[in-house]
Amino acid sequence: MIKLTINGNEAEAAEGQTILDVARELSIEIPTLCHHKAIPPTGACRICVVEITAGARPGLVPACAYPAQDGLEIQTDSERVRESRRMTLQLLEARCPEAKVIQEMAAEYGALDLPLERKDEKCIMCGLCVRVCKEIIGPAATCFAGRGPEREISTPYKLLSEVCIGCGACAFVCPTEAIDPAEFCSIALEKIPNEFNCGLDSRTPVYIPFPQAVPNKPVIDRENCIHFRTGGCGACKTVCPADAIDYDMEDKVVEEEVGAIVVATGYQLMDPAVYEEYGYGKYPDVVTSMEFERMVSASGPTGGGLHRPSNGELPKTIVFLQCIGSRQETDGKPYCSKICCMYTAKHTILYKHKVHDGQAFVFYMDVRSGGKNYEDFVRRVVKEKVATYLRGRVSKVFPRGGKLMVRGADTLGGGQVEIAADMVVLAPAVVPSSGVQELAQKLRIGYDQHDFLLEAHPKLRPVETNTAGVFLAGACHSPMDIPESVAQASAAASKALGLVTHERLTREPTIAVVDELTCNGCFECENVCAYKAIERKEILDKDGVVTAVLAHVNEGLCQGCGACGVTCRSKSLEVEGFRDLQLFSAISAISR
Amino acid sequence: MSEQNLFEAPAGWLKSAVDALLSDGVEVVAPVGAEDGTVDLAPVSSSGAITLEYLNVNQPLKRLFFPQTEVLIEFERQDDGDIDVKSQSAPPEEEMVVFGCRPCDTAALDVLDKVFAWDYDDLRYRERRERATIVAFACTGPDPQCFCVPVGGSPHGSQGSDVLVFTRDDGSALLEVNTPKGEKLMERLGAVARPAQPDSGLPDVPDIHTGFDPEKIKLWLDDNFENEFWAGASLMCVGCGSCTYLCPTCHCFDIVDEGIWNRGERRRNWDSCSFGQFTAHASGHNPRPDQAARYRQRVMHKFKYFPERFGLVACVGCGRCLRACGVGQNLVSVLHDIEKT
Amino acid sequence: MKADGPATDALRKEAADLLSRGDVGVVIGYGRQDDADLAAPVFARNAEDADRLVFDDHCLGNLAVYLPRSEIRAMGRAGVVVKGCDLMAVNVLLRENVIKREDVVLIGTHCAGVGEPQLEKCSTCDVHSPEGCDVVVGEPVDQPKVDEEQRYKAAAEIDAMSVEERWDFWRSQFDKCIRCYACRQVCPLCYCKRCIVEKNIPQWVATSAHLRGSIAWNVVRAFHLTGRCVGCGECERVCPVGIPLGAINQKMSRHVGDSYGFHSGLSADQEAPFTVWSPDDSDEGIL
Amino acid sequence: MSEEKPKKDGQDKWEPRIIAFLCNWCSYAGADLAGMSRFGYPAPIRVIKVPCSGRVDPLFVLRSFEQGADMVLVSGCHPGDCHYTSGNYHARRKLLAFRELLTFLGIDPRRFKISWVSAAEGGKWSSLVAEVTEEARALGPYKEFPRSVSEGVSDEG
Amino acid sequence: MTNGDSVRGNTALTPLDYRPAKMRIESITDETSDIKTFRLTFCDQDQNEQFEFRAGQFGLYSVFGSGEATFCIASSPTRRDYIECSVKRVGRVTNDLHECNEGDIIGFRGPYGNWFPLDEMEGKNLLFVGGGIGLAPLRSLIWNCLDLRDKFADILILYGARTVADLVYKEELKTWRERDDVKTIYTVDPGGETPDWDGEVGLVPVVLEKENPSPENTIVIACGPPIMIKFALFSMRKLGFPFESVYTTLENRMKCGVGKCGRCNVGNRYVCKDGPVFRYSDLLLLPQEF
Ligand SMILES: Cc1cc2nc3c(=O)[nH]c(=O)nc-3n(C[C@H](O)[C@H](O)[C@H](O)COP(=O)(O)OP(=O)(O)OC[C@H]3O[C@@H](n4cnc5c(N)ncnc54)[C@H](O)[C@@H]3O)c2cc1C
Ligand SMILES: Cc1cc2nc3c(=O)[nH]c(=O)nc-3n(C[C@H](O)[C@H](O)[C@H](O)COP(=O)(O)OP(=O)(O)OC[C@H]3O[C@@H](n4cnc5c(N)ncnc54)[C@H](O)[C@@H]3O)c2cc1C
Ligand code: SF4
Ligand code: SF4
Ligand code: SF4
Ligand code: SF4
Ligand code: SF4
Ligand code: SF4
Repeated sequence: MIKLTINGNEAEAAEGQTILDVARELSIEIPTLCHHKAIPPTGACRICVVEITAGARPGLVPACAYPAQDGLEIQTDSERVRESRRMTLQLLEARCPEAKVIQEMAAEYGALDLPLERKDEKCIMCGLCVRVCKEIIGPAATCFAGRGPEREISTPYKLLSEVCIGCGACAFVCPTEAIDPAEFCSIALEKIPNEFNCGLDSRTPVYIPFPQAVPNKPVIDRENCIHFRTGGCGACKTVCPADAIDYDMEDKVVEEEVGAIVVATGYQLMDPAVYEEYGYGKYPDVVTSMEFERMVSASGPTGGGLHRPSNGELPKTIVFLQCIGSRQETDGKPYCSKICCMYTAKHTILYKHKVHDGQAFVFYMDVRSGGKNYEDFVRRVVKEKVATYLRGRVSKVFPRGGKLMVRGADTLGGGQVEIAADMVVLAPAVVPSSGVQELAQKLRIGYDQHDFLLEAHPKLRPVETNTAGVFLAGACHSPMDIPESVAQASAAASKALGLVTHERLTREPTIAVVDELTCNGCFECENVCAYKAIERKEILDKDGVVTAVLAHVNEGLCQGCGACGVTCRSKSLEVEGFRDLQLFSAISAISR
Repeated sequence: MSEQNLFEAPAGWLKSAVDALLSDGVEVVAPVGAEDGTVDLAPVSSSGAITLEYLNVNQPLKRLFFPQTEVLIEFERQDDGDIDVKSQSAPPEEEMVVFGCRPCDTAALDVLDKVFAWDYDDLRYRERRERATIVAFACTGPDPQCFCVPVGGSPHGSQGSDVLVFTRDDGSALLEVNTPKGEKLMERLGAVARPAQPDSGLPDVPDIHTGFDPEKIKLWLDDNFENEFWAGASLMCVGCGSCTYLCPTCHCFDIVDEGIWNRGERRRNWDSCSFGQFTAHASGHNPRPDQAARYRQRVMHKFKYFPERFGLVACVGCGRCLRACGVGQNLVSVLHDIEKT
Repeated sequence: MKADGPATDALRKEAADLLSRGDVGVVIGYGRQDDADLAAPVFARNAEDADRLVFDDHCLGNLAVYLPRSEIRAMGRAGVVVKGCDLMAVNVLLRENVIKREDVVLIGTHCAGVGEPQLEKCSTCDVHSPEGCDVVVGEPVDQPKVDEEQRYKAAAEIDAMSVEERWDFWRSQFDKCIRCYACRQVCPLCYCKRCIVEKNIPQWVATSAHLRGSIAWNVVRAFHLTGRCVGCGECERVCPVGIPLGAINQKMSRHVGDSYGFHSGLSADQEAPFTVWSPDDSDEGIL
Repeated sequence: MSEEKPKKDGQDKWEPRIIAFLCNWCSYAGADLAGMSRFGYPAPIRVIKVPCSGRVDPLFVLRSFEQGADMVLVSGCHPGDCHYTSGNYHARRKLLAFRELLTFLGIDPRRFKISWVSAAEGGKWSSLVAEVTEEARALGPYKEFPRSVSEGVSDEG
Repeated sequence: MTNGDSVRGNTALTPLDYRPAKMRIESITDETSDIKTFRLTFCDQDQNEQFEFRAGQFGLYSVFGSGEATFCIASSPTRRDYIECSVKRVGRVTNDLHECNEGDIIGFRGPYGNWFPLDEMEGKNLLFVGGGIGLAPLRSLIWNCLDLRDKFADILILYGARTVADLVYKEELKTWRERDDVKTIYTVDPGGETPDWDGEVGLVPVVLEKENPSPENTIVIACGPPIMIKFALFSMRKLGFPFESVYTTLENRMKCGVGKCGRCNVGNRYVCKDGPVFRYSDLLLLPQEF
């Protein structure tokens, strides 16, 4: 076992570990640029230098390449070390003023603003990209080209590379974001839009879906993954220290027997491009509320920076348009999307946080702010002049002189208004998640004409469905905000628990029963039952031999609709309470 | 009965007879042809509807006296909870004359008479029988399915008929009177037929080619209630009621109530020992659980039980069951098989 | 004695093989009975019995009717001689779980049509050669093109009448019905352990052979076979009073064909039209 | 025929018997609404509540005629609205096929109505009932159909 | 064959038009969850006075609109002011009968069939073996014999049911037990007993063998479910009872009750006319179709 000291801390190292490895284990920060854990170190950039004070020949050595040795004493942040790094950074900064990491490091080491001639580059010539391509990925699509100051990273003969598989490993390892394989790869490489950020930025094929994902682990998007597309690459596997990547894993259909199902498939926003007058999809500065939400989010694509998508400038004037598609009988959704008024009020506040001197306008039809403290919130926005609320509809959004002209009616103020805006934010109608119809059909639950899922009873059984054991929570039921979704989810959860924690189920008595003496076992009833309540029951003789397979009604699932009994030709199925005899008697009595 | 029992009638006698009876207000039932070529006995309102082109009428004679469905009683619930119960109304007073049935069918009436008068005299059956005079037509051309002779009948059998008619090729006929009822009818028809010379010979009896010995068969049946034979012999039988419903001697029936909320009627309907539910109990137990047992019952009843009980075979050899069976079950082949074993 | 059909020898051989190998416990086929026009069923239990089998144009019956019978099941695996049309009934029995494919051996016969004169259904038959059988015997038969209209001719003739005329027509027909249930018993698809007419709580169908009862019975029978009837024509053939039941079946077959594109019996895994639905089904005639 | 006898309550006008099978969730509620909203609808309609139009066995229609109905109406939720998701789709197939069959047999199809009435359509219900009642009156008693019990004499087959 | 041949039934009802007499339900007793006993009187007072029957005979009872069903007359011929029947709910008519209330009017045709050979039983020991609702026909005879008690020697009643709840005529069982001129053994199938059950536990044939009654000068009358009867007869053979002195009843389905409808026959015997009471030795000669 190797024993050494770093910054006075005693440490143990295994054979083959570098000083960098040991320091990182001790959580001692050593900056690196040309180092990548997947690639054997070269110590080329010399940012990682540390000082050996004892145990070997004293002096500066690159931590990434220098092996840990017994008795070494090391300082990682001595004056000598800092000096060395400063000098390195000064040169790098001059060469690569564009590289953000260099800028930041240089700032830290006071290596900025030196009177050096600046080049306009990002590349620090560490060669990581070349090596990763050759040593790890294999194709060796990139190489150093030219000499001296002309030296650069390129492809052989500076041609579009036929061998580049577009894996992006080079870009991935590049410390300064200096390389973009799209520039030299003969395969057309498309950015993968980051769904979570409404496509406002892009992501890699292996990625963590969104910041709060559960579990918070990366997934591979097979459609875009180079390995799955070409069989090559494998970069992620090589670099994963936990060796967690297994390309042979298959999607699995997991079957679970459950006693209850809660449907919480939520909502999505309707595509506002269908309303041409607002110019969504045509003018980049017209965005949806969801896109806006991501833009102002600190974890969002812009890191919370609000810029006009068209030119990156701060939007000084912003217009929020409400009810895009909502409450529109003719060409939209007749219902109120319920959440837009409140989130727009929130958005105006967020906007004001980002652009203190900005001006926000809200075109609305009615402000619907029912809910605890909601009205106060909106009042505040209006009173404190966070935004100017204009009651009326916008008839047209069109560009003029770099601005977006928003023309609308102010029905309270009277007359036409026209606002020259930098950005327009649309609040599209809330609609159920796509595919919900299929799901509903699978679960045999109802949905309304807008595909929102149907509760069993609007007042008495609001989170239950007509299929026993299936419950609803959240915006899949109707547009609703988070508190309401949570309330419903809690209700659904307790209903579900109520169901699965009891030994016995209570149910309506009006369910179907099978006459086993006459059932033919044709299972025509099984097909018609919307609730999958008909099961196949094996009838055994006393020796345990199956003598017949007959219909059996799962009492927990049957809803008593009676469709099965009508289908059953031999009349072996009847719904209690609506037995054939009862209906015959009714017919007879009523015919007098 | 008087001496004179043979009458001579010229061609066209049937028309005159029917017209005369109709004008007297007598109900006349005679063979009528249907579009599909079948001939059945039906009330006629003129002699024109009658056909003479048939081997035998499709449906058996029994249904005139034992209809396939008939009301036994009618009932009506009164407002005070009492129930008014009425017997079935008696058949019409007027007489009925039936023309055209064959000797096998009339012979079958003997079987029915026995059953319906046994101990308890079935009132409605008796009334219907009493008002009817039966003028049977002797068989001229029995087909290969006919087998009246082995079961004690004959194409010229007079059993059960009041008058038996032998039609000659020229349309004229010899009428043989067998009962006082027949005599009365002849009196009534006075002009239509004249007494015939005792020596005006009857036509020859046509041949029946099928033969077996019911005695022999009964002997076998006596010992073979339990026998593999039945399972094999009944395999093709699908258990419908065709053979029994068309059989002139089969007489099983069911009694059911039908009605609306406060009124209804109790009906007697034909039933058949071929049906699976015929003897089934509420518990699911069925004394005749399979078609073998049911087919056995049919044969046993006709050739063993009935003769034991009433002294005659309950089959008259009309051959209807052979013709009607949709799957080709053939009573005669079965009897031959029995005879052979 | 009529000459044996050309398929007879092959049939006997196949049946004898199956029986002697013990592959089946019984072969249900046709046999000849004296001079009868109808070849009656034969249940061959051993290789010698197989010599009683024939196949010729007297083989009218649909032997699939015997497959659900407990007596037959008790004999073990059953070989059954099927014409193309009979096979369709087997398909429905398979679909409805009445029989299992592994419990039957289907001995198909190429069939140019049966009956003297030829049955109406044979003139519009499009399955002269059965498909999907375990064995097929006989000489393949040319499959003439079938005129769809011709297939529904009997129904079309009645359809052409006015409602009143139809009522008169059917009333006179149903008046004849003696409720012998031969139509049901001979139907391979009327295999119910207890037919609805035998259910008396409530009494769905009056058992009396009066017009009301017979209308109810014939309506029920036709409706229970809607979407299932394969048009083998057995019910009409055996009806002892000659009610044209086939026309009703045709009418309903045409209805499910035209409305839902469904033709019964084509395979064992079709879904019966009354057990499925489509939102696009016609709303015509609904207020 | 009993139908033509004057009614007990002194009205001497013949009124048709219309038996209506209404699904609990839509049409019955719609009829209820019609009642509550005082839309009012003609009296001859006699309602039987069933869970779902899919519960209406086509044979109930026949039964109703046998028991004396002059017209039968089956009403359920509009397609897509079924409380049990698909009962009305099943009903649609079966009932329309059944009507096809009745029509073919000469049983007057005008005497068998099918409708979709939602819980909200009180107005539709009352106008529909008015309409079919008018039609039933115009058609007159359904004498042709053999009833379970006819006055006095029984119909023998 | 049986005594029924020598003494014809009450044929007062010939000629026959199937019209039932009206009877009023005087009272209804719940025997078990699915068996009720109905006490009936004729609506027509004359009929009440004229009506006669013998133990073992049956009638066709009808609920108008629902149909007719066959039940034995469960009351004794010695009680002349009413008749009783006990009905198990199994089908259409029995269901509807169970729905009837006191005061309702039902129909009755009968009495039909033969009866137990009372003359032959005089001076003999009587062994009644009953199971379940099979006690109904026996009850008629038991009361008949008890009302004429001196005519018979020892009387032993062995009655069993599946469970205590399935025992019928619970009050009468008590009455019989309390009498000192009858011996009673009541039993329920193993598992069918309740904590306070003070009778036997065991199947009827088993209890019978344990009791070991003497066949000497004894006539056995056994009624019950076919399976019980079958094993009881085995036991009887073991105990040495000659089949000539064992009587039982058959319940083949019937519609007319008068030998016409053709479904109750066992061989050439009609249960409705030659039965329902059969001497066991005679039954053995018939095809086993019941
Ligand atoms: C711009 C904007 C701002 C908002 N701001 C606020 C706010 O500040 N406060 C507030 O209270 N509310 C706000 N809301 C409303 C809030 O987003 C919703 O109330 C909430 O998301 C509803 O939650 P949910 O769980 O029902 O649905 P969702 O959040 O939509 O979740 C549904 C989940 O189900 C998944 N899913 C869908 N279909 C399937 C399927 N077939 N199988 C498996 N999974 C599926 C989806 O991928 C999703 O993860 C805002 C809404 C918008 C549009
Ligand atoms: C001589 C005799 C005495 C009887 N005594 C009694 C008695 O004291 N108490 C009692 O509860 N029952 C008795 N039974 C049985 C009783 O007749 C039947 O349970 C009754 O007829 C059923 O009528 P249902 O209309 O309720 O049944 P249905 O609805 O007609 O039939 C229901 C089921 O019962 C079967 N069934 C119909 N009739 C009979 C029948 N006669 N016997 C057996 N099964 C039948 C049917 O096949 C069907 O499966 C007796 C039967 C006979 C023949
Ligand atoms: S439809 Fe009827 S017969 Fe068929 S499996 Fe279902 S209950 Fe049984
Ligand atoms: S009644 Fe029948 S079809 Fe309806 S839910 Fe119950 S089992 Fe399913
Ligand atoms: S023998 Fe023929 S007609 Fe008679 S029941 Fe059997 S199949 Fe039907
Ligand atoms: S058994 Fe057949 S042949 Fe004999 S009488 Fe009856 S139908 Fe005719
Ligand atoms: S076969 Fe003919 S007569 Fe017999 S029940 Fe069927 S339709 Fe009626
Ligand atoms: S008619 Fe209907 S109930 Fe009767 S056997 Fe045929 S399918 Fe079954």
